Amino acid sequence: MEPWIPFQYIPLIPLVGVVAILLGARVNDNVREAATLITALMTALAVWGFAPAVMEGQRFSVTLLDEVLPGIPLALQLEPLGAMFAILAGSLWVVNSVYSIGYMRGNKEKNQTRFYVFFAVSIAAALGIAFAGNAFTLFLFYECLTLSTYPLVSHKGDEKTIKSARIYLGVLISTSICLFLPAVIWVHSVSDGAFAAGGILSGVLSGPEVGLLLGLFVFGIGKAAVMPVHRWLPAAMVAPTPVSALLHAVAVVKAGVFSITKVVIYLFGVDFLFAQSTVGWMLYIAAFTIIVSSLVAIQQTNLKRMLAYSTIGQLSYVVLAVSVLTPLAEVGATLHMVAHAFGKITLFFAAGAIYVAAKKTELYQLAGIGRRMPWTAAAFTIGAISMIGVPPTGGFVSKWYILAGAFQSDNFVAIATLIVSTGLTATYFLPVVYSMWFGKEIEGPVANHGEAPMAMVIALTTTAALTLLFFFLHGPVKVMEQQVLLGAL
Amino acid sequence: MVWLDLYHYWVFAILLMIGYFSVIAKRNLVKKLIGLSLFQSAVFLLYITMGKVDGGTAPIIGMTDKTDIFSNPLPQVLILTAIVVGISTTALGLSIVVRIKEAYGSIEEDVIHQKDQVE
Amino acid sequence: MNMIDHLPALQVIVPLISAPFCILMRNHMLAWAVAVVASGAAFSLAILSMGFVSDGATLTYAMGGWEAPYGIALEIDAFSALLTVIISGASLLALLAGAASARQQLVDEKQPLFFSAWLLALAGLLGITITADAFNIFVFMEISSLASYVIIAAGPHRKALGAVFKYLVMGTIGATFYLIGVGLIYMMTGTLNLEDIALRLNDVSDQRPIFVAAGFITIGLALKAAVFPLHVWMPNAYNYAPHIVSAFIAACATKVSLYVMMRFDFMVFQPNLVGHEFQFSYFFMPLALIAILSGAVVAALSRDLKRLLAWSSVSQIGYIVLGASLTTEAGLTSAIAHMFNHALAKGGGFLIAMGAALYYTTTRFSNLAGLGKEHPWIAAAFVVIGCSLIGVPGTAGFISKWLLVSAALEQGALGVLIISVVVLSSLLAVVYVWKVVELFYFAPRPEGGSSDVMQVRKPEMLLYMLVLGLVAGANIWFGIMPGEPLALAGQAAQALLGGSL
Amino acid sequence: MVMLIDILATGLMAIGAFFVFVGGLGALRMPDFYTRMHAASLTDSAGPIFILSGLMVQSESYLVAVKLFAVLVFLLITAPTASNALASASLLAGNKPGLAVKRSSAE
Amino acid sequence: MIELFNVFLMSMLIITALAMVSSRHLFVTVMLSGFFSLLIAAIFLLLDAADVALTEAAVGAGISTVLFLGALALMDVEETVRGEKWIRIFSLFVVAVTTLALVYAAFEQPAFGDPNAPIHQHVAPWYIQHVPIHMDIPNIVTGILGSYRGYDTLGEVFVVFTAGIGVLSILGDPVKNRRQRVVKKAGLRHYLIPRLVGRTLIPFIVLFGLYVQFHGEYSPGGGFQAGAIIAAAIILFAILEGEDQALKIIPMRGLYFLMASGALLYAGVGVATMLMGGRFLEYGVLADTMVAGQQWGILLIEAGVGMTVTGVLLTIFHAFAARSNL
Repeated sequence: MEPWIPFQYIPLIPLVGVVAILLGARVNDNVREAATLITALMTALAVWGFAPAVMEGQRFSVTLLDEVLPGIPLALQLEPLGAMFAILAGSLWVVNSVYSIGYMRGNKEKNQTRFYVFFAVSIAAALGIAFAGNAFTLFLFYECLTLSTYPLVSHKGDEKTIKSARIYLGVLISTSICLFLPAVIWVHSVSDGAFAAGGILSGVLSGPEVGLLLGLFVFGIGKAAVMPVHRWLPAAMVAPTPVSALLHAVAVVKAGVFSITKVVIYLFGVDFLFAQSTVGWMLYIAAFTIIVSSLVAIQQTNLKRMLAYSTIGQLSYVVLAVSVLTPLAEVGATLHMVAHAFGKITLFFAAGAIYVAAKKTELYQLAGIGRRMPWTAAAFTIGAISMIGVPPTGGFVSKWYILAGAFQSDNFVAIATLIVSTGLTATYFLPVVYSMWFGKEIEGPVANHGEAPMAMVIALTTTAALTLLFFFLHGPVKVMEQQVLLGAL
Repeated sequence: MVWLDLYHYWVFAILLMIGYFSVIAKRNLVKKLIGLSLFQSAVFLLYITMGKVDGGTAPIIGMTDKTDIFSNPLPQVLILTAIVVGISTTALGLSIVVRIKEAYGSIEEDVIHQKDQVE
Repeated sequence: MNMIDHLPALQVIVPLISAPFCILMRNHMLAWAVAVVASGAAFSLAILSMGFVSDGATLTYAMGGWEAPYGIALEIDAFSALLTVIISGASLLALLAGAASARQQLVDEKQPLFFSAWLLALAGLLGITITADAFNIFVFMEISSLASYVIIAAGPHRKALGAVFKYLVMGTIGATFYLIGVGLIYMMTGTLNLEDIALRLNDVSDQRPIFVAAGFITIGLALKAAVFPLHVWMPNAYNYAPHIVSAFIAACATKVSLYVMMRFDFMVFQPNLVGHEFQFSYFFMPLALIAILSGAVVAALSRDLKRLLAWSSVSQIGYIVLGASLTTEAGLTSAIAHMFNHALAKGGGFLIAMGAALYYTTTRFSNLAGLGKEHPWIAAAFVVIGCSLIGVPGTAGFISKWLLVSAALEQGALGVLIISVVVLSSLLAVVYVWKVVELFYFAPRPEGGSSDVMQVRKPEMLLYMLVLGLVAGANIWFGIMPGEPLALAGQAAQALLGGSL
Repeated sequence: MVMLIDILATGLMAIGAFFVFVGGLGALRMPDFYTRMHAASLTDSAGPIFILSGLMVQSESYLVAVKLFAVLVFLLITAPTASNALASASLLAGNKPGLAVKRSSAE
Repeated sequence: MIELFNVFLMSMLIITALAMVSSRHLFVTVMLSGFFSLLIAAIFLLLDAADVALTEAAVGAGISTVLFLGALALMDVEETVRGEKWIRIFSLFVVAVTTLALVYAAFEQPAFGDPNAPIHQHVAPWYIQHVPIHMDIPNIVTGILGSYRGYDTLGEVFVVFTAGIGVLSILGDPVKNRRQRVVKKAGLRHYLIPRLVGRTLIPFIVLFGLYVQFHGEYSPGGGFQAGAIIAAAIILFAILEGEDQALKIIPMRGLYFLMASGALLYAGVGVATMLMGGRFLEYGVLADTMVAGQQWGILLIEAGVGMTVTGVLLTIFHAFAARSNL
């Protein structure tokens, strides 16, 4: 595929889509949803268009406004990490919008136009994050993403929803203003803050400063849901399932871990951090988050809440991998970002499908549902084993790389954490899967229901398939990834 | 003797105190306005005093053929303006007080406050 | 000499002269038109002069052909140019947007008087900004104050009267304090022209009267600028004024006093008084910090949109004072930039209140619930402007916050305290802005909520919407490319610290 | 000659001052409103006549003398009018002359 | 000797001020304030400030007293409530702090009347020296007021103008208010002597006003004092003959025009000088010689001031009277 549009215009595609959606909504729903799908496809194609070029090691960068603030431009650049995140978001958006059409119709939700519009806007913001060329730009789009997802989370608009949405916004905004913003300003005050291979802060900062700045970033980027700033994620469970999918797989939390990775690799520089003594705590925080969140997940009785806590844990895999600070681990981090995206979106699609078809949300209700909804259950199973990290799924690949990286530096904390958490993950996923297939069915709100609407089934089977495929063809991702590190190390 | 040379200055200070006090402390709106004008006239006194020259006359050439030492005309000019400003402020304040009286039936700040609390 | 040389004079004279014409208009629409035209002319003049001074030049004008210090000199530099743009712009936009609101709140036959007073207030503020003569500042301060008492007192609610009386008393005290200070300075230097004072101060034998004068002038102006804890007159005055007036006054009035204060202190006192800059910052920094927090807290607690905005002004003024109290170039730049950005945000906020009141008569939260469903555009504009008040990136408010924080970073340990206060207050801002956003979008319309109490004429509404969109757009535009105001602010800061007028 | 004029002027002014003083005393000591007012009116009728004429005698130019005379005339027209207005106002307000009341009560 | 007299007046001043503040009866307070203005005017005269004295007498003792009386006619003249203790203590504290600041400033100020004080060295001498050269009029104060600081005076005129329209818009149009209320007793119908005397005096007062107006360049006086005096004459007429008569002579619309045109005349002179190639208010260009131009300019603007002041004071008076039973 060839680039057919300059990359800095890609974030504009969804915004154009917004106009199309609004106009379409005036005609009728089909036109509107057609507009959504087309926009999503265009975006996906546009980002895929850059994959080959980037794989050959090309970099693109452009400055939109050369002086937003004195000496601080609004700059975009396209480098492998970002390209990968963009591709992830863009392509999952397609699947997700197919799914959400089914979900929204199946559930007869209100304000569907608003939903599609803000969905497109948040995708645009996510792309902005992916292409951000310096810390300031990153922060700008980060906040845009937060704000544009608020209407999605508070979609239902009833008392409970608004409360949870308040938590969502409160945590994200306050962390970003209190920690992320000072960190960004700090970076810009000591350097030009532009992302560059190998990092720019080596030699500028030293000793405890580095640890402090890193801390500001890790906790300031609340979207990465590192404990204790994870509260917003379970709260956001009130949102409709496509939104949860967006949050967990497509854009939001991915944006969080992506930003952290980007900051570590392009601002600090891996080897610089590796040399520092004051950054080890990051590893322990990640490990702690993984273990605790898995333990919490075990106690959950609500499907989506369980998934939410599992996400928290899985994200911390990425942070853990990043903080292992070895090339292989970095590769693993990125692979895990993708693998988890596929797996988790499948799981959420399945959950949503079950809700739409059977109106079931609690774990015990799922017993024996596999006989009524075989496709969904199958997809769920695949997603689950990918979470646990069993071949032949994507989860295995990424965990493998992370472990390898950990061994590279004999980082036994990381290794132990991985092994233990794998066990825990199995403990909370396998029983569900088991009861789905072999459990004795119990009466739910909807008597003798069948599969979910076609659109949803298509979507979730696709993602499940992707999860499997990723085990075999993770090559491209790895290629891109490695040259990032060649650049970086 | 510094203290007596500054007699006018002390008078200014005392007048200022009196006016200022009644502006802040009095609860009666008319009293406040009176205090305000007192406050301002004290300042007028300050300016005019500093313009006086020993043995000088009013700065009008040839009114008296005795001397050509004139007191400083500039402060007088400023105070002419200031007096006008003062009366304008007073008039405006009074008109507001009249309206307040009609709206609340009282010109005592505390009473007005109570009536605002009631609604 | 051609008209361009007369620019500084015209800036003040045009609105001043058109005020008397206003009261001769028998028809209220005509009076409104006169006011609009005058403000428009003032605005274009301001833009014009901004073009002249944007390269650091200064426009000077000797009134009556008498050179300073014997005559009164006018002066436009970067700082005053920025202020004139803010003032005249606020006036123009408020007038354009407020046609309907004025009809709603004011009796027709009083409108000529009202608009003439409006123009006088405008002229007064411009006069303060442009003149370079200490006493002339007082005169125009009084014009603007008296005129603003008048237009605020035009508010329909009887509480407006009490608020105005308080404003009048405190304002007069402030002005008289200023007069005392000027008197003491004049006593020691014998001149009234600011430059001349600055020149002659340092060979004054005894500095004590000058210190006291500095005190009186600073306190007096702080009173007029509603700097905490001298802000008690402001919230009610803004709250009970007619909406159109709140939109105008809240955007610019207090900033002008701050402008005079900074100008006086940085150009006259700090170069000449030993250690005065420390007194200045140690005096104002704590006040500013308290103001920032307390204002935000009260705003977060209030149950009325205009009241909320008024209290948020208290804390926003705190930001400006805080920036100034750093007495560094970065700090001053942030303060001056915030003057501009806050004018955008706060003026816009009161425009929203105006529009809401058009439909729901009052701005109490109980009435405004669910506004977003019936008037989506107004609600959307509020979201934008609210973000600017919070300081979300991409809006004008963010720029000045960024500048302020990076200015505070230079201060080391003290800076951390400042930053934490700023951050905390931003969170409070999130609280009070989001309270309103949720109210607009998620709260149900109250049954029988007095909807459409007055029939709104189409063109007026169209005008209002256009202006609102313009302001909201400006909040974003200057958040993304704040070039011009930032450049002016930077120059102004340099000029202030350069110590030359 | 000059000496004579000075003596005359001083004498006249002294008399005027005396009247003013007496008027003030009366205004304080007299029993009721009307009598007090009568005393007070003395201060601005008899007093000015003597004082101003004293000044006139002393004034060096005729212009000044004429001006002083004009002032005197104005005073003599306005002051009694004012007293009259005041008295009749208080009478209208129902304020009976005190001495008259006493006498009527005595009989 | 004069010093002693000065001190005596000052002490009287302070006593009066104290009495004003402490008296609970507002009527007494207002009367005392009139007396206070007279005293301070006398002091100004002793301090060589003839113009200021004249103005203070006309404004403080005359106009403002009338205004206060007009307002009091609507109110209960007893000051009933006494502020709480803490307020009084607080205000005492504030006042004390202010005073301490002033005392601190006092030391080593130039002594009273010291000819070597800085203010007598720098700008003022230039004025005294140049007024004869530039505009050749005896009254230096008028020269500065009208020309050197003419911009201030312009501002002053507009302050007065603002007050006028302010009172109008706050209290409403007198004519309408009168129509709403029952017609009050018109003037002092049954006071024969005052009316007679008043009528005879009014022309003289107006005459004196005109004298002060146009003689302002030669002796104390000028537009503002003249305006106050003429307004006082018409107010006197209104009191004698009743509002309606006065409004018949100069109707509200006329007052509007008077206010506006006065201000416009002043500003118009400035614009004219601009158009004739000078700066704003640079009268020199009005005539062929500098001096003549300056004199013309000052004459015109003084006329403008007089018109506006008369108009505004009358408007304010009517506005109050229409509400009260004056």
